[in-house]
Amino acid sequence: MRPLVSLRGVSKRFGSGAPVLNAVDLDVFEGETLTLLGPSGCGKSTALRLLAGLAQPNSGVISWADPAKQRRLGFVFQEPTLLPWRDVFSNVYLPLQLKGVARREAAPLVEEALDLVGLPSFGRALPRELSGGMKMRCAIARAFVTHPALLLMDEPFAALDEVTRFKLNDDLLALKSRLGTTIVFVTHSVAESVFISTRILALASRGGRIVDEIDIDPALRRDYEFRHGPAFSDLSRRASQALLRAMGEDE
Amino acid sequence: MRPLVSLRGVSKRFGSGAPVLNAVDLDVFEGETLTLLGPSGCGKSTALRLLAGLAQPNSGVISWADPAKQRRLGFVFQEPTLLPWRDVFSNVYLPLQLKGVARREAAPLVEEALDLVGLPSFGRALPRELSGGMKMRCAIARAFVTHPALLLMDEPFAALDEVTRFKLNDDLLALKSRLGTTIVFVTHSVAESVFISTRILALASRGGRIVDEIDIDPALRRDYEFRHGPAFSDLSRRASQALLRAMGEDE
Amino acid sequence: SSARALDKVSFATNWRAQAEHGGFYQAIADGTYARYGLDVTIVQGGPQSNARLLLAAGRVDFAMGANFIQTFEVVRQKIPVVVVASMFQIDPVIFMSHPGQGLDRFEDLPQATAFVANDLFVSVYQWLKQAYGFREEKVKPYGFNPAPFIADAKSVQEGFLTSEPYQVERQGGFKPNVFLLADYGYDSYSTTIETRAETIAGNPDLVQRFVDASILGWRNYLYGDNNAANAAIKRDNPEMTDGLLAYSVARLKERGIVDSGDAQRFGVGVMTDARIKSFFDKMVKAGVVPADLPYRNGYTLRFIGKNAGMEAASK
Amino acid sequence: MLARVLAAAFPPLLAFAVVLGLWEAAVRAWEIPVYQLPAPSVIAQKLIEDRALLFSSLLATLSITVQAFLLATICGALLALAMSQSRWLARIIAPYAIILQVTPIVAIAPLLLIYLSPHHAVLVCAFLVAFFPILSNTALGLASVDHALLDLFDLYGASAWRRLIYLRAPAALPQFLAGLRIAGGLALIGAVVAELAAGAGGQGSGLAFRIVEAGFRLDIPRMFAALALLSVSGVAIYGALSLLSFFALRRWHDSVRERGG
Amino acid sequence: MLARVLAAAFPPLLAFAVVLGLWEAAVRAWEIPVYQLPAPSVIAQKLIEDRALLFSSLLATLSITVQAFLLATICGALLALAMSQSRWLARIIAPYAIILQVTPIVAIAPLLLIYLSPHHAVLVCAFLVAFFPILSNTALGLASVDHALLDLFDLYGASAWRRLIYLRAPAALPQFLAGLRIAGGLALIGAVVAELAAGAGGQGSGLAFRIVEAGFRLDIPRMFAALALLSVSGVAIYGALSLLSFFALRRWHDSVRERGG
Ligand SMILES: Nc1ncnc2c1ncn2[C@@H]1O[C@H](COP(=O)(O)OP(=O)(O)OP(=O)(O)O)[C@@H](O)[C@H]1O
Ligand SMILES: Nc1ncnc2c1ncn2[C@@H]1O[C@H](COP(=O)(O)OP(=O)(O)OP(=O)(O)O)[C@@H](O)[C@H]1O
Ligand SMILES: [Mg+2]
Ligand SMILES: [Mg+2]
Repeated sequence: MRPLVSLRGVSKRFGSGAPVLNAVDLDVFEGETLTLLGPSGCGKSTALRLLAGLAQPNSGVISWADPAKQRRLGFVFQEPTLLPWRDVFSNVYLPLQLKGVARREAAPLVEEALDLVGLPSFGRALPRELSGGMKMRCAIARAFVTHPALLLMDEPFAALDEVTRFKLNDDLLALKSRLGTTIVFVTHSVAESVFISTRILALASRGGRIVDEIDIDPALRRDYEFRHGPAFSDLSRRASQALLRAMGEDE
Repeated sequence: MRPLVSLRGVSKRFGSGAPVLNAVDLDVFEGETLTLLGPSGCGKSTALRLLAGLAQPNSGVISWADPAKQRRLGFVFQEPTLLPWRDVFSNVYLPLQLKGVARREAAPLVEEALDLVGLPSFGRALPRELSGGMKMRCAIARAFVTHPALLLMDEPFAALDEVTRFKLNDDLLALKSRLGTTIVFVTHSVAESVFISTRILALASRGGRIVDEIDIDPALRRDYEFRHGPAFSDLSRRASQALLRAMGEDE
Repeated sequence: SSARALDKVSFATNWRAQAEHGGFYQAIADGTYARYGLDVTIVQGGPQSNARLLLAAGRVDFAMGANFIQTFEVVRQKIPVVVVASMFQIDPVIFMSHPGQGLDRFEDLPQATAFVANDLFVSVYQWLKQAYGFREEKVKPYGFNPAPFIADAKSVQEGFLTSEPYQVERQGGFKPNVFLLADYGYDSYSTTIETRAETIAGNPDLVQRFVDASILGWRNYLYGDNNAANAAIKRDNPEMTDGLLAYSVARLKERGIVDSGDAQRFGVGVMTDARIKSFFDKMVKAGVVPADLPYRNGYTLRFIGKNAGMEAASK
Repeated sequence: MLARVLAAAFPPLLAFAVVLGLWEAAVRAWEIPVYQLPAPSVIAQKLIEDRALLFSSLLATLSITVQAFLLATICGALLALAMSQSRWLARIIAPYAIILQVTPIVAIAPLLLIYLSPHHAVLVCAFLVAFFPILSNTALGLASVDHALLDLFDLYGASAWRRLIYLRAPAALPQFLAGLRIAGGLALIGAVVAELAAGAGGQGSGLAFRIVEAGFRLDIPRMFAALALLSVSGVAIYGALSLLSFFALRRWHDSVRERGG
Repeated sequence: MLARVLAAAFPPLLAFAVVLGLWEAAVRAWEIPVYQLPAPSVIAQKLIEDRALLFSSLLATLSITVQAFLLATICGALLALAMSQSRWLARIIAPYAIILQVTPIVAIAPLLLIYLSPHHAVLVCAFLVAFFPILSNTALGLASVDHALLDLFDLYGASAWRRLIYLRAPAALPQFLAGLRIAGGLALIGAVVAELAAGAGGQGSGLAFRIVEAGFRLDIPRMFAALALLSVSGVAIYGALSLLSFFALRRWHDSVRERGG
């Protein structure tokens, strides 16, 4: 695997405060599912924004192996970020519309994405008529609809019940194996991070230093057995400990 | 225990759609920690808003045993709902200010609440300078600061990492035992619901019917042992099954 | 001359159509202009319009001037516009006061609040200050609505002899004292015809025809059948009433506004160097215009004094 | 729907009736002369007497109003769009917009008449009065877009044009409509003032000259009758634009939609 | 800071210089007579020659402007607050605000003069011109509060007053300030128009009188010099109000703050 995009010595500060990210080195490899784990406020969202080019580093370089892929991004923001005047269908259609795809042509893709997140009957609803979790699912559908090469997801399933969440975990993995999508994932659920990713990075609460790295065999089958097996518990414990270490504490 | 507030035959619909809650009966007892569990979009937030008097039922009655307590509410909304022009301190101070408490007098209470949620050094920050989890913690501090008699919490910890989340679970329980607060809690984490509550209700995905009720001995010590003990696993399994049933599925 | 195509000519007045423009409407209505080979269009003025600028810019061929102070200003600004005739021998500008309020003599007026519009304030009023001791601090704005004057018995107001006293009489319920400034030494010509210097140089015949026909129009308006002209005025200005038109015409005749003094000897429209010099000197003394102004550039006497229109006199 | 409109209209109408009643009573009690303040009954009577003249004048004024308003809407919105494209452009354009706003049209009308026909001069003047609020409010609306949504559009590499029509324009709609509500009345008063300033040469057929001439003739009841027509037109324009706002925004904007629950 | 202000001011100034240059060139090339359109150089010369007179007139106009603006701000904001308290009240008040907006001040100025001194009549007229945009925009701002925040205040049983000062007022600040930016120019032009309609001429009179006087004297360069002063004042007022907005909102409002990162 070669890095799709890499951060080298990237620092980011806001205003005159201490840097949120301080000389961070990070590679995202083609086809992997990388989870960023770290305490609240440690800079995970900031890192995703830098990867997406929505924020510029104060120093360091962000380089893409294939600049064409840089244009094929999907991003689920931490907040739903829907256009309040558009209904669910049109919100999901937006990325395709921005690429010039006609509505008629896009409709099957949009329907598919809405099916995936369990909102097939809510196409005509406005964001304000949705529950918190439904808004977030709408945002997820919007990110899926373009079949991105790199999918950045900032706590996408935090507002969802466990059943829906598990289902979406499965759907995400299926999508990934079908399309070869690279995923960078932020989650607060240690279990989710283990279930979904091929690599977990734990970020320190200050400066975004990578405290720990856990590799998980991509060949593992992510299914009910895996979730309830001993390897899963083991990895979960390691990830929990990494998180604790990241917070500057230890059990 | 006597009901602090009870819903009798309460229905709620939006516009001309199917009712979100259909003839729901629900009691909230003094001193309990009641968790509502249910699939995304099943009406949990709506139920909390009805309890808080922020929405009116289309039919049915909501009655309070002691109307004075109706005035002593705290509510953590599903979204942070901060005033964007106020810094963190002033946002947390707001409820006290609305009750006419002077800033000087309120300061220790605000500081205490900020300490509790781990934002002691962010008093001067504006909401837009906070990460998603930090905004939510600010909202939690705001709900705590008035020492409410009934605390309604809508997925308050969903945006937080597990370590912070566990800590806040503990803090919430401590606060509760100190002040005797009654809590109605919405969460998507089955484990959290078991850890924190004395009663769990599972709501059906349509109509808000109560599919299952799980009582948990309030006398249990909610600590590390509990979390890793067999009773916990057992309760968690029951709650998961209730959730599945609520979704109209079964394992 | 009927075989010849008519020359298209436009004439800008300085106000909405009224009896004070009667002669020009008459000349259109009774075919006098046509007989002189002219097809005249009247461009009405309004409170803010500036007929002289339209003339200078070539939008119209002739314009009506209110008084000679403006003519001096034109000279001062070196605008190539020249007065070729003056339809009124007497400027009908007046002051009015409430009777029986100690304001019955002209000398009493300076002590009263004076409702004066801006254009009068910067011209005639400056002379009144110098000649009669009127005071600037007494001035309140006149917005072409006499209500404030009527409401304040201790005030005076400017006006036109042919117009304002009528309104005040009818609406205010009293007959105001009327002081025609011309009776107190204000000897400007009024309702002048002006044109561009280049028109005079290039087409003097056109100018002559317009002047002659307008003079005839005035004659006929005052002493002939003016029904068609009045109808045209009312068409242009729907607010105009028969009562006011009749009143205005009566005042024009009564005071010989058009045809007294020199006009009786040399014809309507006449102007004389002596009278213009007299007026110029007064304005210089009042500080309205500088003494070294080559004011003679502002007018020409070559088109008038030919007794035009006298033959139509039916006094 | 109709019942709701009627219910909404009732209290203001009642209040209005009370105001008229008080006015009538005051004029009678203090015997205020008709040339200072005519009673509503006198005005109403005049309105009926002079209806033909007044309504044809009203139509003339409203025709200018509508033209000026449409022109102002188009130009204001387009200029605001141009200004939203670049901060430099905005800084370069803004001063001229302000200069147009603060130039008294009574002063420039005589000059405009040199180059334009009276009809066009009136239109330009009325337009000048109405357009700034639209420009200014629309510019604010276009600038006030949620940064998170801008990020979203950046992410998908949206072209400037698509960003404008799919994001900035809808987001600016509420303020744009508020600008229209201000400009509606201004277009009307602008049409009146413009007619006074530039309406020479047979163009003075609108309400402005009715008002000025009636004032000059001390026919104050007729002046008030004309003013009443203006007022009613103004309120009607505002009402129509408010309805437009309501229907354009009620699905999503907090300023008009009902509070949930 | 200073450097940034200068950098921001440079492009518009450059553009302005270009405009003036083109204007000068056009006037010279086509030999446009000075009474139709004076060249900038002629205007500048006039500005210098007549500076004493023009500046004292400018001061008089600005004094009215400031008074009218403050009055409009206070009344507009207070009325908007009153209207935000109840939908009924809003419906009852709104028509009168609109009537005041669409009443031509040339019509009512003579009647005002019966009861008021010219100074106060001018002030009232200028006020009438400026106040509606403030009222209208502030009312929109007060109405546009996020419903989630209203819920929060409901929850804590906030009194109407506290809801106003802690929620509606700050939330309305951006639109209120936008209203001020519109009203600033309107107060200036209102002062001019009001002076024309109700002001006494002579010493101590404002720019309006100078403009009319210059028009009467056909001293077009002086008229333009006065207009130039008006324009500069208008731009300065707008600039000052924009700065005020910027400093009041930059910490939190998306319309002025820098985009993150
Ligand atoms: N616009 C901003 N201005 C100032 N500080 C900011 C800004 N955005 C983020 N920060 C700060 O940067 C830090 C990291 O923020 P970030 O949103 O990346 O955290 P996070 O890891 O995503 O946290 P969470 O899990 O709570 O979402 C926080 O301390 C926050 O206060
Ligand atoms: N204002 C509204 N208008 C129309 N429908 C609404 C409105 N608010 C909520 N709903 C509908 O009510 C249902 C329940 O919403 P609610 O927010 O109570 O769900 P929830 O249980 O809190 O879900 P989540 O876990 O996703 O937050 C949803 O189907 C939603 O579409
Ligand atoms: Mg984050
Ligand atoms: Mg919810």
